[in-house]
Amino acid sequence: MSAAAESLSPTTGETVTVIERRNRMGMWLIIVSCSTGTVALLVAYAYLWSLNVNSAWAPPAGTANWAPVWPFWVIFTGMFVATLLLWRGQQLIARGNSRALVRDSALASLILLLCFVGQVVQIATFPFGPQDGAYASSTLWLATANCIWLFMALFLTGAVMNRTRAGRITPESRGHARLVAMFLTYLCVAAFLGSVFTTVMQESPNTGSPVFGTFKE
Amino acid sequence: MSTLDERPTPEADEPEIPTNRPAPLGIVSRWLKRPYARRILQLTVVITAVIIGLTFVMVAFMNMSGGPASDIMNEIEKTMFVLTFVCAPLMGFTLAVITYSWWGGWGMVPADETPTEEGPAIRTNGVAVVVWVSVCSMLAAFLVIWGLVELATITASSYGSVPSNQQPRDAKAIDINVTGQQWLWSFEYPGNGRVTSDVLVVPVNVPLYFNVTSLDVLHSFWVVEAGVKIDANPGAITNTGFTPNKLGTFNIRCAELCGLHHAYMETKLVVVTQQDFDSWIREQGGAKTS
Amino acid sequence: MSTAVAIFEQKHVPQPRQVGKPGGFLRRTNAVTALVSGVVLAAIFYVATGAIVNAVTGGGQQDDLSLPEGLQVQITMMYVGWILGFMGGIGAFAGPIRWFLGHDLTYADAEYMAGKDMGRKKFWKYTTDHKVVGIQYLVVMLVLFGFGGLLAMLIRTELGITWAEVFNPNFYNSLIGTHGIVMIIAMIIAVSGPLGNFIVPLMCGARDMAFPRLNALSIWLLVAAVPPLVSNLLMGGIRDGWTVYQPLADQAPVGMIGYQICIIVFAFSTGIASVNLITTIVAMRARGMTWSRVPIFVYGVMGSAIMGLVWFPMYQYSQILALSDRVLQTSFFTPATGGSVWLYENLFWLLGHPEVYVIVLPATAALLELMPVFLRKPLFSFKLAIAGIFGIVGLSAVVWVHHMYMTGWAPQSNYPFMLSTELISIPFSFLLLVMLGTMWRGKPWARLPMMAVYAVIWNKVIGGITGVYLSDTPVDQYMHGSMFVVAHFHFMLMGAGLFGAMGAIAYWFPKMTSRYFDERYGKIGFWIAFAGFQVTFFAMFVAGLQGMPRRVLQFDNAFNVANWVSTIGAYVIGIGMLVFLYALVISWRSGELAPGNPFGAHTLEAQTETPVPHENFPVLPVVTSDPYDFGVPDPYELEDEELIREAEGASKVGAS
Amino acid sequence: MKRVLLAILTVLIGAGIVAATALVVSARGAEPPTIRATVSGTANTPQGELPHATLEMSIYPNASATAPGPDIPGGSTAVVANSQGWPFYSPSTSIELPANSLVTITLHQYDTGGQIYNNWLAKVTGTVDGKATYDGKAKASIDPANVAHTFTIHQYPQSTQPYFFVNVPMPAQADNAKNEANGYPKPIDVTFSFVTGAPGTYIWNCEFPCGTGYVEFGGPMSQRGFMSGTVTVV
Repeated sequence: MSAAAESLSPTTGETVTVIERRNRMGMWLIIVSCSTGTVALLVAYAYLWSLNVNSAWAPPAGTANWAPVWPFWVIFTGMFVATLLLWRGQQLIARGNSRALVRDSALASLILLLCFVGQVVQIATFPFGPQDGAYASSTLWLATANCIWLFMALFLTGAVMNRTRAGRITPESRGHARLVAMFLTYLCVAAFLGSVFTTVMQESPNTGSPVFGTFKE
Repeated sequence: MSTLDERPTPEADEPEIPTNRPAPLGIVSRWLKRPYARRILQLTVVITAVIIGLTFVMVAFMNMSGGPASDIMNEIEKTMFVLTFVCAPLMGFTLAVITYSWWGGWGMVPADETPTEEGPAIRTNGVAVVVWVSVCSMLAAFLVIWGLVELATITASSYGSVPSNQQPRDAKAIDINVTGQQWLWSFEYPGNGRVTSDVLVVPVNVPLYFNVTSLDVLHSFWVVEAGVKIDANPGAITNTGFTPNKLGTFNIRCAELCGLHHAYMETKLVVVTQQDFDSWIREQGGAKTS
Repeated sequence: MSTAVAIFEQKHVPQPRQVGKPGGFLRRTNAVTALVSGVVLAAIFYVATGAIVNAVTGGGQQDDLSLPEGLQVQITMMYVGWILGFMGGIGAFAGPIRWFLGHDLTYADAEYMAGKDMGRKKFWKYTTDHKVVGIQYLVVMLVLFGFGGLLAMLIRTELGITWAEVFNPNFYNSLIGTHGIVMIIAMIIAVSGPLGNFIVPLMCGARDMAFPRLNALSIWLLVAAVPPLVSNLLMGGIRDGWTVYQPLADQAPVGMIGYQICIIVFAFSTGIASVNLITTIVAMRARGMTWSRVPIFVYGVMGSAIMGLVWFPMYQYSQILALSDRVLQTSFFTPATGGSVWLYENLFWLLGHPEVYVIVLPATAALLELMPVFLRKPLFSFKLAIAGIFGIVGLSAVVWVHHMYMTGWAPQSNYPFMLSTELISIPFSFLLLVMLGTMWRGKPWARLPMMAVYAVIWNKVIGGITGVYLSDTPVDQYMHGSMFVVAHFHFMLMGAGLFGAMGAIAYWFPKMTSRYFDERYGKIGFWIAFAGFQVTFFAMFVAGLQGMPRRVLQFDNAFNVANWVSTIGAYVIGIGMLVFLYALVISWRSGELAPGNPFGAHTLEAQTETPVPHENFPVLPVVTSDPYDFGVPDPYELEDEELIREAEGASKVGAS
Repeated sequence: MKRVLLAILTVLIGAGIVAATALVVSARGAEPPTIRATVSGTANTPQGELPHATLEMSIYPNASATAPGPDIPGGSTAVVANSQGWPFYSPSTSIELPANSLVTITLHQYDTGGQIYNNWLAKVTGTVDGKATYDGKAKASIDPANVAHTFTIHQYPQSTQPYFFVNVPMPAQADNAKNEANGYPKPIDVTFSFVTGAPGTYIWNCEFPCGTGYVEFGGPMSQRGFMSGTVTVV
């Protein structure tokens, strides 16, 4: 029961394991909350796809072509790799190898930076504008949300690198690296679902939607 | 309490046991002897009666503007009675208990003193919990079943016997296209040469079938005395219907906030005889009901 | 008590490098700097965006009808600037930056941020102490209630003057919307904010919340979110109900942006607060406080925190998408270009309904908490109460469509959702039984909190029965969108939520302010408000039954009488609330000083002294029993046993 | 005793705040000045000999030197900010008509237009013999694809006053119509007559989407003083 054995939190004096358990729980709750938001976006996409209101799901004939799907998958892959790196890094630091975590998180940040740039480019080069129908809107927002997540992820992985170098993340207290890895994992799931939706749901199944403001005969 | 049941039951041949043994229903009768029990039961009865009486007042208010004007409205009012009758005893008991306690039936410590004696340490009471929970569950179950049946009934009379395919109940039904827009209702009679009108004129005792849509924002097509309401959604067509069973003029209101003149988005339902309807259609330049 | 960590030991814990003076950047920030930087940044963003818009559109676009789009962007950015500036100015970004740089908090930093020995100043700073945050929430809540109440009075004035339009219809439409959302926000924080933050950690026997800095963040996000909402009235208003149904909301002037920004930010605030509460409750309870010894109020707050955490993002994203419809011309909710109004309604009500329970649960649980104290009786059937709370939390996720019975979204779905909606009355009946059972044969102590219990049960019964009507689709086909609905949810949210909150605040007031709540004026105000409440909303029931739709400012003469009565009642409520407010103020300033445990409660918060010391408990407590061990053996039970013994004696006699 | 007074004072202050806000707000939102139809002689109508009232109004596409925009007392910031280019009925939108008489309204229409959402509203409804005169030609309806505005009086939710519905569509100016000295094209003169019943309050608005925002029903369409107003029959 003597607290001296384990390293203590400088602010509250509790043992680090206690604090880390608490932080992990907080992170889980945050992930739950964030995933509701992701679900909201996916529901919007699928619902509008299934309804095809006023036959205006697809971009209008003039601009009508779907966004190429490969960028979504490339970006997802990048995020996936970055996440794996971070997990490995915090496994290695558990074995006392701090430099490994610095290296891995640096690498992860680099990849995420590329993903971020790629995401921006993708949004800028969509073959349609935001006003071109429901598909355009939903896809745009799936991408934009991912863009914002990537920005946050960049901050987090950068912080992990920085803190490990500054010796704030040590083999004894490495909870923060793990928290970041958890959050990145969630982002991967979100990005994956987004990519799946944009890939499999393009032509709307509903072709007989009523024309706005008129009655069927 | 359960110990009561563990009493050794005497053999048949042994002499009768002295009278100080509690009667078979000892628990209940002794419970009823408690000073507060009868009071609360009496209160319950009174309050329940009052609540049931109130239902008639409520329905009277609903009929103030000339309803019920359709089969559906009759169903709705019947349902209100049923719901109230079912819930009233429960409400009556609850209100009885709080009234009794608030009135100091169990005594009361003035605000400026501090309570001296402790109350009875009743942690729980198996009987009460079981009874209460099962009663409430059965009430809820009954409400659900009644509601589902009623819903099926009114759906049948608004959409036709098969709710899912939302077709008019029979060929006789008059098709009416209802268009809501800021801040007007307009009614088109496709079966009668596309006559269009700002008031809804219909023949009595003929089933009506409405296709409702909106040209801009959400509206809600509410035929008050007919108890029919359905949103007018832009970009979608919703359906409802009813059979007017009363001659006269009734209210149509918009029940969904739709902007500046929402409060003024009202018109009339005029229920007339078949002949009057036909002549009205004719003077609107439409064909006779086909 | 070997694990108890006494404060002084911590000086010996190895500390990170102290960067600058304790507190660092936060030494220089407070509410004033936040306000200034918020306003400045808002102005900068507004002007800059204006310039950019002109540059992009060649400036020549000021031809009337296309101007608003430019204006939309400008106003949006202005609000974004306000939020960023305000949060920056209060010091919210200092934490993340320090974390990024690896400058972790030292003990001295933490103590400074917790406002140790800072006096009144700490209430105006980014203070992490849960007691300070609780007080801040209390004040914000009172301000919101004041504003919402003012709007309510205006609404009733318009409806009471039946022979003319007092206000412009546009303003009236904005009025009802703003009243609605301001009151909803106020009610959401009414109990979970002040009491959840101040009392719950004490009840758990913790030194502070699990994440003190997130705690400060949640309150200051709320403070930042409110001005945009209020400002909508100066920018053409939101002209839509509090539900701001699309696409009508798209027609409203730029004021709508204020609403949307407010909700987006407020959702963050709520989510953060919920994470904090849940973690605190799960992970920071005192030794020996098993789940069967956790006070019921803590369960209630936890239940509402769970619902808020899981469902609020739905509402938040509905507003994000609506904002993008407005500013970026996307089409999520605009049918002509492929959007769907039903999508909005679903996203909205996915939070919209659980939020009702987010409001009602903590208030109810608070009353359950104080009933044993004022009746000197154990809580009746503790387990049933927990079952009720979590039953509600569970079912709340699957009832939202009962707000959409009449939208024609999916007529078939009315069947299952009517089922789920009427099932949710069962867990509510659990809580009702717990209340009645606790009241049963108890000798009530006639103080204000106990009066609130009676008032709330009364209102809940009426709200409950009318709720049964509305949950029944056929009847709802008549009631939906009528004044009947308005009266019903006021009975639930105000009758159960607000009056419950008044009781709860009166109960914990001594702990929070170390002064008794003025019993006399408190009761006068409370009962006046209660009487007015009954008059107002019973009259409103009548108007609804007669067929008066909601959200109208002119109506048929048939509804005049009901509305006159309702308006008079509303003014009475106003008077009562003002008296109650007066009682609150005088008690806070010059009330009679209260001891640590004024009402003889057994919960932990009552065991530490008042005013609560900076570290809550000099030594962390250890719990050995549940907090409801009141009462003496039941005389009737004894009597029964007596009879039984006699009976058995008799039967023995007979047998021998 | 002191506390009683203070409590009462609190209530009074509260009441004062409410009253003050109500007064300010209601003053800011007041209707534009009322215009009255001038009664001149009598006229023969299907309902017999009735007093004959006339009223003259114009519809401008936007405010200008020759046609200053409507004066809305107060009017929220957003309105003032960008109402300069809004179309509006002139001189005002608060109309007062004599009861039980024949009312003839003449409108000078300067604005362009397009396709109306609801073709039925391109049909004249509720006027004497269901027609209106467009530049001298009596028509029962106009081309739905070429409507500028409509003048649509409709019901006020009052069961005690007579039902009242009048709809007159206004044909649009050609987009290339050349402006005259006053900066507007030659107006299209629309004249129509209807019979008012017992006194009552009604509202009217334009039903052609000529505003801002979603389906162009925001802005002027949702703003008293521009494309909607009140009709008081006295």
